[in-house]
Amino acid sequence: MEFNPEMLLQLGLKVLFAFTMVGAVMTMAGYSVLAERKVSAWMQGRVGPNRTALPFVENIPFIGSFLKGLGIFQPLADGLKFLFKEEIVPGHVNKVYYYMAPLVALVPALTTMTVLPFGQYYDEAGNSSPLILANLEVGILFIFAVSSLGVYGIVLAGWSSNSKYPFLGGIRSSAQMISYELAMGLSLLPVFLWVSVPGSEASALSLVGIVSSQNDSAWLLLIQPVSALIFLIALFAETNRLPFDMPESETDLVGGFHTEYGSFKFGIFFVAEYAHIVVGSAIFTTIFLGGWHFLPWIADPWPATWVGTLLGIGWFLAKTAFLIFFFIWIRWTIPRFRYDQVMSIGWTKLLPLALINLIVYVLLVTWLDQTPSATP
Amino acid sequence: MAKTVVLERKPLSLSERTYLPQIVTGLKTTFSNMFKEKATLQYPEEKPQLPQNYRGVPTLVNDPNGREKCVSCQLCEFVCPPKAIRITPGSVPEEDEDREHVEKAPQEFEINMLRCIYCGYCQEVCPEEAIFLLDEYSSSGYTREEMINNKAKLYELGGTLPDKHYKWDKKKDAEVEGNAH
Amino acid sequence: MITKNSPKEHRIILKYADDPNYSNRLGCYLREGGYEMLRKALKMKPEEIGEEVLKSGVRGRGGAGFPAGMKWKFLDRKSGKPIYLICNADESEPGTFKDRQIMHKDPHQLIEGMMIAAYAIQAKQAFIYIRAEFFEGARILERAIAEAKEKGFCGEKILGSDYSCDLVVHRGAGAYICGEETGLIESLEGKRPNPRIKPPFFPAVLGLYQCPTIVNNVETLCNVKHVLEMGGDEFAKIGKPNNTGTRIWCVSGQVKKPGYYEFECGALTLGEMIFDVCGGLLPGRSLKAVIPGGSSAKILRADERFVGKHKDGTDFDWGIEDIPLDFDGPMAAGSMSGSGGIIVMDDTVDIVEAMANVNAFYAHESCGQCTPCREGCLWMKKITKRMCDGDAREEDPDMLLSIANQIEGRTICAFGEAAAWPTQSFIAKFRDEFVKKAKPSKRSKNSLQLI
Amino acid sequence: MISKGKTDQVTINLDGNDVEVPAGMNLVDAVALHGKEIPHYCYHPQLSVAGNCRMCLIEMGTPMRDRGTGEAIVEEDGSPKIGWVPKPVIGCGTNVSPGMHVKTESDLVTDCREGIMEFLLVNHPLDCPICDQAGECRLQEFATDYGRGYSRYKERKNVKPKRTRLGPRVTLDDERCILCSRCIRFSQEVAKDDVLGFVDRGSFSTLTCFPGKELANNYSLNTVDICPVGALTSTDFRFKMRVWFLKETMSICAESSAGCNTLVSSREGVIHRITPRRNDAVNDSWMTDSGRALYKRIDSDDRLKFPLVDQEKSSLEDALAASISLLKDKRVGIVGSCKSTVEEQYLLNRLAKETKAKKYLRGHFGEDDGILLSADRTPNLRGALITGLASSYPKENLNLLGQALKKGQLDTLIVVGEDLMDAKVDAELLSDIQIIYLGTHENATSTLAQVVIPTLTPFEKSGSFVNRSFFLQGFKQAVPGLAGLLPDISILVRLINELNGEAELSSDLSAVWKMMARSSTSPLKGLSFSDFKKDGIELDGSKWDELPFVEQKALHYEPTAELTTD
Repeated sequence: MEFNPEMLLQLGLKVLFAFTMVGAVMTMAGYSVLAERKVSAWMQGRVGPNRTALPFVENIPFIGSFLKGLGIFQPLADGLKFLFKEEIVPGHVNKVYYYMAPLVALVPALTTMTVLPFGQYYDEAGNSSPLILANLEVGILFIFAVSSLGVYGIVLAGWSSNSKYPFLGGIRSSAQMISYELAMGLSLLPVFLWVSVPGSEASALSLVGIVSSQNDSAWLLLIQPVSALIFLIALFAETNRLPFDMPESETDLVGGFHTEYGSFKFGIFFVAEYAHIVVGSAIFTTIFLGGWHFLPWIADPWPATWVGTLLGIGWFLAKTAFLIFFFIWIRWTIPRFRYDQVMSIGWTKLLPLALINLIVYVLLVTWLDQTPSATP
Repeated sequence: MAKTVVLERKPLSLSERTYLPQIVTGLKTTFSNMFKEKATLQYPEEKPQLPQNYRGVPTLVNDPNGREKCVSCQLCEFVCPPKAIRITPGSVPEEDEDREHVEKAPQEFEINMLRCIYCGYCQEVCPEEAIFLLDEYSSSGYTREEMINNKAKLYELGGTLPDKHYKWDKKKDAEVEGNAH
Repeated sequence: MITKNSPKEHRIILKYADDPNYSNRLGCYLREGGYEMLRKALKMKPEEIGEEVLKSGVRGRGGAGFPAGMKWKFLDRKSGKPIYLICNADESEPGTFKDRQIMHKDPHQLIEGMMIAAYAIQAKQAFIYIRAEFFEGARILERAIAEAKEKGFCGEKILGSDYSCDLVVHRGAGAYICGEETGLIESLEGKRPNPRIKPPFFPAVLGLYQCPTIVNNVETLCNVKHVLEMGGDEFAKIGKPNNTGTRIWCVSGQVKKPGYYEFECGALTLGEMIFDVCGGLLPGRSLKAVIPGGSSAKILRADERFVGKHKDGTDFDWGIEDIPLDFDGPMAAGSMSGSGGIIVMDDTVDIVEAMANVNAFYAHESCGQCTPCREGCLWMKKITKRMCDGDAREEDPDMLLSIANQIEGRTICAFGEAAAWPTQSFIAKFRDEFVKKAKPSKRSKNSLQLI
Repeated sequence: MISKGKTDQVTINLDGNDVEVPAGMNLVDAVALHGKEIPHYCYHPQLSVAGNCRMCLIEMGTPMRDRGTGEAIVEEDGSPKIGWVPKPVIGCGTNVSPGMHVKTESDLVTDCREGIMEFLLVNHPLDCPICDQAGECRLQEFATDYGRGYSRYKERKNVKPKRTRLGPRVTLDDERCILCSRCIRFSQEVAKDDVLGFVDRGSFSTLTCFPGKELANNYSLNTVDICPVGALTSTDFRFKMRVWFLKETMSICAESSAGCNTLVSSREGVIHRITPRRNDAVNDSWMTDSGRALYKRIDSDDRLKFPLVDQEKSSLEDALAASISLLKDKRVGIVGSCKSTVEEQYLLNRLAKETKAKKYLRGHFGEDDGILLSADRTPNLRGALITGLASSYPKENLNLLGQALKKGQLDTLIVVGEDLMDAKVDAELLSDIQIIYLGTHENATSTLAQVVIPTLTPFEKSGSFVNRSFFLQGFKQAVPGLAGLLPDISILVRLINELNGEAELSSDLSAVWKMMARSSTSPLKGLSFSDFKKDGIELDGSKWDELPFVEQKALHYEPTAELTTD
């Protein structure tokens, strides 16, 4: 390829952008942990982390103690703790895969966000273009492809630990992933059917396209509630969150796949799990909650300047944050399913439901297509 | 014997079978819990109000006259489930006029707080009411040896407790007075 | 109550006791025909004497009232071991003082009776085990024996016959329990007078030094002389069937003339004894209770009725005055004639204090060998003493009764019964007085208690 | 149970069931054969009957007989009419007779026991927390069965002397005494040292020594064992350890050839006391005071704790290697020991064969007390005869060894435990030869030895002894041996295996016994260690009847040959 300074600049920008994204997602993951602890505590009548403080910051009147009470610095302490903990590797593990597993778990979680649009910016002309690392035409397929790699981390951890509980955790995890990915994929087909305009050049599988289709119109959540529900449930299963946390399942499997992990390796698993949640929430926001767009049927009220960009990103983050809260909320509301229940829900409830949903929307879209006035 | 009554279970309605309404109810409950008053005690600043029968660190106590009560019967050592207690028995020297009639006292008395499970069996079994689980609950140390409380430490922790029996004093009185025919 | 013709004393054993011209020297005894019966006995076969004694029906005067002839029959004569005769002169039952009189006033009568008995059972050695406190009696007996020996009435070749039997006075060890047959034997052997367990240590088989031994009371042995003198059948006519001969009754307590009186068995009633013979109660007093046979006998309350059936099937319904004085009379009334020590109590007597006295005696005299008597007697004493000290409690009468019941019948020797019976009967008959003692206000607070 | 020389059996009726018991047996023992217990304090099967505790009161009756004809009176249904004794009788004072009826569980019997229990406790100080008997106290045991649970006794208890010194080894707490008189009867009847008696009377009775005497005989501690309560205590064991912590191991006393059966009580590898174990054929229930003190030798200053080569501390492996080099192709002599176990003596004999060694054996003799301390002060002289280690009766000195040394017939000498100087061997003779010393303690010989291999005391190993009556009795390891040391048989097996180059012997006790039991001429033929580890087996010792055994007539022992007194 010919050397092009423009390309170099683009590349540099992308790298910078990528680091920022990783930083942002990691930070969000860290604060999800804090949120999890805080919300858990509140729901249980407790206070939650309120002890960590940075020197000097702590001494700022009012604000210092407020931040301390919120546990703002807790993720920092947690991360440092993981770093400084003694590195213990049990003697019986398969070392190569044992070390590999946490990385394999983290990388897909971070990779999926490259195709995630999270806002838009306006040029001088006031035209908007989406904020995204890589605006893939097949964004959603990329997400499916990459995020399902995450299970390899868990399976690898379970297998390489050479111990019963992790092994069981790994097995369960892989079975669960396969079971729910099917329903998840099927639940999204009607969405793309709905969005794509027959004969149009714009790819129906582009996430940017999905977001813009919801601008100043109904959110897909309202148009396709069943799809949204199935996707949400499958999302819980995919992220191994309660009530589907089969691989971890501390009541029957001690710690599940990460039983034999400690210190920073465990920390990576931990971050990966929350990164999954963050990314999952972001995807749900993108597809069903109109991304950075304001509210259904209401045009974005913010100006077409950089202020609007920031407000859009903020609005996107707010929706994502609510979903993260929803994840935690569900955790303390619904008890864990039994393993057989998980399987049965996936195969006998969600999959048929998704199929029926698909057929209904295929018929609906076909009918609508034949009626020109009703074209979306 | 109670008679077993089999209750017919009502079949679930469709909405109930999706469980979604129930989940929504549950979500409401958990959400409302977030705004209730918190039960947490901010420990180092706020100390808990200990109940009367609180079982803290086991200690040895003196009688109101400041004399050792333990007679090293070793019942606590025997009953201790984690074998945390170790007593070296000894006798009270006959020169000890105030206590020679008790005859027996521990030479050494050790409670390993790394083993102790605070079950209180030792207090329950003690025939002399010499060992008590008092309200000390935070014991700490830098080495394993520090966590083994010896006799001096145990008496320091226990101090003197009121006692209405004066069992051995009565014996002493009878001995001094004598009551031969 | 003065009855009309009260019966006259019939003195056999104490015939010369109060005769001012009679002394306890041998000469005096020989003057009245002494040692003739011994002479006669030595001409008889030993078994014949035993037969006579059996026929006479003379019962032991020590307290239990067991027929003397029968006792001799149980003697193990086949063992080849030497046979011993012991005279039980350890008279220590409170209220009894008859043997003392015999020994002081007519010692030769006892010696003659003993030698006849010794000959009858073919004893090689005879002992008089005399109570330690009777030092005067012991001195008199020793002198009498020396006199008798000199004349050949005892010792080697008695009265020229082939029969030899030495007689020795043994001073007791100063304990009531030494009067118990086997305790006496132990004491005689030089040990603590701990009564032996029966079986196997029946004295007639395994007595002194593990040899066959007969132990008889002073009065019983004296009677042997008179049985021989009268002949068994003739002797049996004195008194009543099964209650033959005379008995010496020792009356003490609040009567005008306490003392010893010898009557034929059944010749008079308790009432006649108290009100006629002894001159009645002190002026202005009324009868409260009587213990008819020494302190270990059960007490009889003055106002109770004794109803029951005799052995021959006839009914009786007695007041306390109507109880005939023989072996069976007091027995029928629920007590016993024991050693014949009648203790009379009038209305000035505090029953609880009397009880405390009795208990103190038994607590002091218990030998301490077996558990129930050792611990029970002292416990009862402590309770009654406390009651008298003004610290009585409501539960005390039941407690005393329960302790006594735990002693009775469970001890090695009869001391257990002797200690339990008074308590049992005192509480059964005077429970009201024991209950009355329990006044909560009187209890002193400074009593020290051990756990 | 197989009828082993059993006497006539009679049938008695025990609580409504007809049971067979040996004729004339004491009722307490007879009832125990049928799983029932008559509680008792003063009764002891090996002492005379005193009948003073009254705890064993039971109801008893015998078939009635017509006084005139002597015929049995029968009830209407044809069963014999039972004449019940109106009062309860003491079980210990009653011997069984045919047709006797006994009630051990009736209301009256229970009432009696409860009454006696209460009486026993009224003046008892109830100082179980400081009483050494607690845990093995009959008073505690029966108080749980028949005690009231609270006291009705509100009066003041009697005060009696505590801590009375009865003798050098026995301390008396008079308040706890229940006056059962077992100790008095033991002193009179078994120890034949009548020094104990009661003074005072009633509840104030007090056990004491006769004026100017003390309980100092060599059997005084047996009174502590038979004391059913904590009145008599061992001065040595007093306040040292509660009995419920003690692990009891069956052992045999190694003091003399009497071979008393013992129980070694230890806690966590430390021996606290030794008590006799009942064996009616050997030691009844007794043992000597001196035998009880033997365990103190385990920790004595002169104990050999590590192997020495040329008097330098070394490892066991080096010491064994040094021994082998001293034994290989040398003229060897072996001085065996009558204190070794049968197994060790057998292996030593094997070693002697392997090295073609000359064998010497030394006896240890003292005064015979006619009870349980025999003149032969070694536990296993007869074992040496049986295993072939000795062919003649050993003497106190080793003159034959001295002669052999004088003639220069020996290069190397293996000495097991003995002190050659003490056995009248001239020390100068020993300077020319190499000595391998196997023993538990230091002595003059061990200080001369080129190789010293420490061995274990009988408390630290298992094995067997043959006592004066040819009873083969096994004992078990009571406490672990010193760290780094091996049992004697392992050392001997190692030496034998190294010398013949084949690892044919195993140091396992049962394997050694398999080998010993193979010989058809030995009295040990066909035996295994498990056959006699509980009760001893009497071996046929008639082969050695003519030997001049030094033991005199004693408890359960009759000398076989008349001894010439000189």
